[in-house]
Amino acid sequence: MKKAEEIFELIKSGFPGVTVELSADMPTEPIISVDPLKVHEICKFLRDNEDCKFDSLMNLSGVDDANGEKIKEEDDSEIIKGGTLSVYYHLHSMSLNHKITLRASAPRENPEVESVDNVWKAADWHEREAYDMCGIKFLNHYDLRRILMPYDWEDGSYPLRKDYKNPEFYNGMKVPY
Amino acid sequence: MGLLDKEFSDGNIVIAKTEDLFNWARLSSLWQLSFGLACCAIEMMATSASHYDFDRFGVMPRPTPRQADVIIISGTVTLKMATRIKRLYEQMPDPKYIISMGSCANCGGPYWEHGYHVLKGVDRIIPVDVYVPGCPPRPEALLEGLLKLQEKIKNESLRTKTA
Amino acid sequence: MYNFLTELTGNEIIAAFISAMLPVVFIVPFVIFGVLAERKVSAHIQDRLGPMRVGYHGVLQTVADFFKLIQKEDIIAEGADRKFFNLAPYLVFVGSYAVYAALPFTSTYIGSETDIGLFYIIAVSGFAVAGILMGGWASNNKYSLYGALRSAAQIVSYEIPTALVILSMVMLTGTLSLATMSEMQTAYFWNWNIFGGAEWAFTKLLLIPFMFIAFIILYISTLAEVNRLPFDMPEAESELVAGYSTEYSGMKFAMFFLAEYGNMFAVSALVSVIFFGGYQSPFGYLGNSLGLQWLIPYEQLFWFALKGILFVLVQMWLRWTLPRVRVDQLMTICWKYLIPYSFANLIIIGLITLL
Amino acid sequence: MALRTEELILNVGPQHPSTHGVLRLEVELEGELVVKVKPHIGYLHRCFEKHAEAMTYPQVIPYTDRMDYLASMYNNFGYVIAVEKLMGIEVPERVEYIRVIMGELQRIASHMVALGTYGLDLGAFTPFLYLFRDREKILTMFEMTCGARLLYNYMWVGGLSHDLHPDFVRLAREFIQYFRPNIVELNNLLTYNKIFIERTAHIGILPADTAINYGITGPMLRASGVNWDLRKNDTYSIYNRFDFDIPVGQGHMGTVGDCWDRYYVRVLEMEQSMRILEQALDQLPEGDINSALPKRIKPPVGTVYQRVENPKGELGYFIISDGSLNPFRVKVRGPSFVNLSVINELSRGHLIADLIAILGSIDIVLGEIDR
Repeated sequence: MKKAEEIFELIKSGFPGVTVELSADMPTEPIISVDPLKVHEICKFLRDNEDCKFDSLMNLSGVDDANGEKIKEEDDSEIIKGGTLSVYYHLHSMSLNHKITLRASAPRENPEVESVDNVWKAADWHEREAYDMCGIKFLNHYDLRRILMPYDWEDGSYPLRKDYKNPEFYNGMKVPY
Repeated sequence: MGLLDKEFSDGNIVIAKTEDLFNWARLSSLWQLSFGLACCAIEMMATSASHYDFDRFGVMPRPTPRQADVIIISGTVTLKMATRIKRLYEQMPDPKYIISMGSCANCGGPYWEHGYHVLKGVDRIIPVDVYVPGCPPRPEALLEGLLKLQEKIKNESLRTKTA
Repeated sequence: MYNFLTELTGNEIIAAFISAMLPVVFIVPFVIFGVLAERKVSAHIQDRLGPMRVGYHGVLQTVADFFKLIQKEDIIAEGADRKFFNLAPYLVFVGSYAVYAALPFTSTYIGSETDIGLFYIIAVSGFAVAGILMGGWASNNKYSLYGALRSAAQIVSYEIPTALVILSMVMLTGTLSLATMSEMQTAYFWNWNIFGGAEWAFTKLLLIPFMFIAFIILYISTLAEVNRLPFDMPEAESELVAGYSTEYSGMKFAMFFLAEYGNMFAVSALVSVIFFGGYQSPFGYLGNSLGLQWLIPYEQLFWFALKGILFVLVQMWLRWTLPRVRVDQLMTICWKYLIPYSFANLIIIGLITLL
Repeated sequence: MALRTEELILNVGPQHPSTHGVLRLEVELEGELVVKVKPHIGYLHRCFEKHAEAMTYPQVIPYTDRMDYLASMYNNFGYVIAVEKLMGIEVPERVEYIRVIMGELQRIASHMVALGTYGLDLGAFTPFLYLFRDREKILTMFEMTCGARLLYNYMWVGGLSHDLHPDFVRLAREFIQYFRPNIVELNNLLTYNKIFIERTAHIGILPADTAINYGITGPMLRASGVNWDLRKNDTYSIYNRFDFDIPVGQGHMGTVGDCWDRYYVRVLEMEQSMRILEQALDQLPEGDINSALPKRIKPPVGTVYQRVENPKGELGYFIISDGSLNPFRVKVRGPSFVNLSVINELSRGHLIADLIAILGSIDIVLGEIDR
């Protein structure tokens, strides 16, 4: 059983030169921010380290932070430029019974995050979902396809982005009510 | 759909009686396609189960569309599924009927506004005979829908085209 | 029957035609009853009522089903092989219908008084396999193909224990004719083959246990031959949608249905003829005691139908109680258990009859 | 031309009698042997997460119902305690007890459907109808309490929509009395049936380490021999007050972690749920259920990940709040979604009939896989 602060120290000492941050001011759970291109290494370390033993990935969520510049379009809709997309990892150790939340934020224009699906198999479908919904590209994922939306859904159209615009028609079927 | 290509201009007693027999046969033996989509499918299963017993009305589940007479669209039709439902409908032999069960199949239900992947009503792709409202409809409501469908079939005629 | 009709009409063709059509008079009402019974039996097993709205307690349900099925559009998929696709249901039906030619319904009515009735039945029931295989292949549907192949493997395998059991019974009775076999088990139920046959000797007591084994083997293998659960591999609903009949609609599907129920009765009747005296009454005839000779054939028909239907009901009971076996387990049951046991049984019965 | 062989590709679903909804499996077959299974999901993707962003916190609750529609109560449960945790609300004792009662009844109802349809997948039709008959009794109790049979919208943030019906406690006790012998009947009819055992034992064995790596939870993980139940190991609500056991797979009929174990764990769990129910009914305090209902639900900025033991496994809600009336992001970790991802691993090398048995033993609900 380790606290988030201790795990944070472990990561910091294990990966010198990699940006990691701890935001402990959250009301319910502290979050460790990590570099999106070092996620794989850090996760592997967290899984294999004797003091951490994070053997299961509870959840992996893609989030549109919507912290960029909001630009009004002519038809009164908004698009967002800049800012970040984030991936949240909720890890849990069954043997030591402790939890930790990681966050990897990547720039919105080129959201690339390392895949962790060979650390935890559970990440496979979650990552595909994050790709499908938010358009986050997971590097080294063996099979990064859409999972929930149809395979022929419009490229670059990710429903859970905050500036998502619904298409008028799909395959000849009217989409809006 | 008219059952024959040519209309009978004046109905005589033979046609009327044959018609009654055939309508009776169709309405008493509606085999449903055993096909569930979402929450309503559970209520559909409950309707087929012992307590409500669809079999009383001669409704028997058939797994293949080739042998089914009625397809109950029980749940939300998504865009990904819509083409498949259309295909299933086309695979069924005439005469065939459709019961749209639940708000989602009727009009998109609770997903009408933000459902970017939900078809707002199955009648956008296939013709519906009976709409059963509810989210989900109680089994009694589905039975009522079936009775309404039987009523509709009873009034079908060889003499005039109905659709 | 055929000879009688030839004398009556003086024309062989008419006589053949009439005697060929007679089983229809039995099969169609039986199927109508059988399908309804299946639904009613299943319903009451499952704590519900079954068809209730069509006629009194749903008695007209199957009639309605039939009239509906003849109205249905006849779909032949574009990729299907039309000739074979159309032929298959009829072939399957012929397979089950032809069996009725050799079944002795009463002592006076038998379609064809052939001496090799048992042999004929085993041979002719193979028709159904050809039909199912043809239908499955011609449908050009993967599920149908799987169903058809499973069915072929299953029916061909289970013919062997059936044949072995029948062989041992032939050794015991010394006849291949079903009519003679029924005739030998006359008078009272202790003369039935299941109780060691009509001959009063100490061998009768020895035979009884082996007769029961033979009966169970025969019943299981006939169950598999007519594709009933727990051996309904070819149409296994949860795996293969509807198996070989997946692509069939309307009347052609009804033919499969008719064949299935026709077959159910045929094999039940076969079991009852071989082991349970066929048309023989278990305790003497009313016609004999009342001195009304004309009554006896009707009584015999009653007993024949009753025994057949009883076994059909057991088939239904099993169907709604048991889960389905897997296809390799099906083969295991046949090749590793039924066939060795029936061989051993054959030898033992042979030895006992020698005594 | 030389003869050659190739794998046959069979499409199972989206309309197939035993895919439990609209799942599509692309199965590569070599004869009847399964070489590879490729699941395609999303045929019931109803955009839950988009709706959650557009709705206020209480408005999201009805949408959670519609995810795992066999365990709606439990979906409500997870969501409301996540929001309560974010806002720091303490709910009254009576509310906690009622939530547990409803949750456990829902667990029994959900397992009934799981076991019944599993029998159906293996060709046994009758147990399915028996279990549905008994399930009606639970639905009647739910209906008495909140007016709905399937989708309840019963648990609210800080309270409940209605108090219990005066007859509820009596009916619940009667149900336990009634249902206990029916489990024995089910066992005799299906569980210990020789054919059923032959079909399920040694089939689809899931080793514990694979299960953990895949994130498998719930009865499936327990069947693999891992003693893990969030009600005990990461306790929430008032589950720590009750005395109950966690059934784990022991390989009675075959190997630990096979289909039979997965099935049997669910049978045993129904019994444990009834034990919890009995205790909760005995201890049920009086009180006002609405005393903690907040006037306005506007949680502070922050994130919360709350997980509960849904009948199918770990149901997690990850909520990001930006301090407004609507959630900024709600991500649901559905147990069936994760559990299904292991199907290729489980069914490789088995027969196609086993694939159906394995799929049934996972107990999926498409509403929650696709959301």
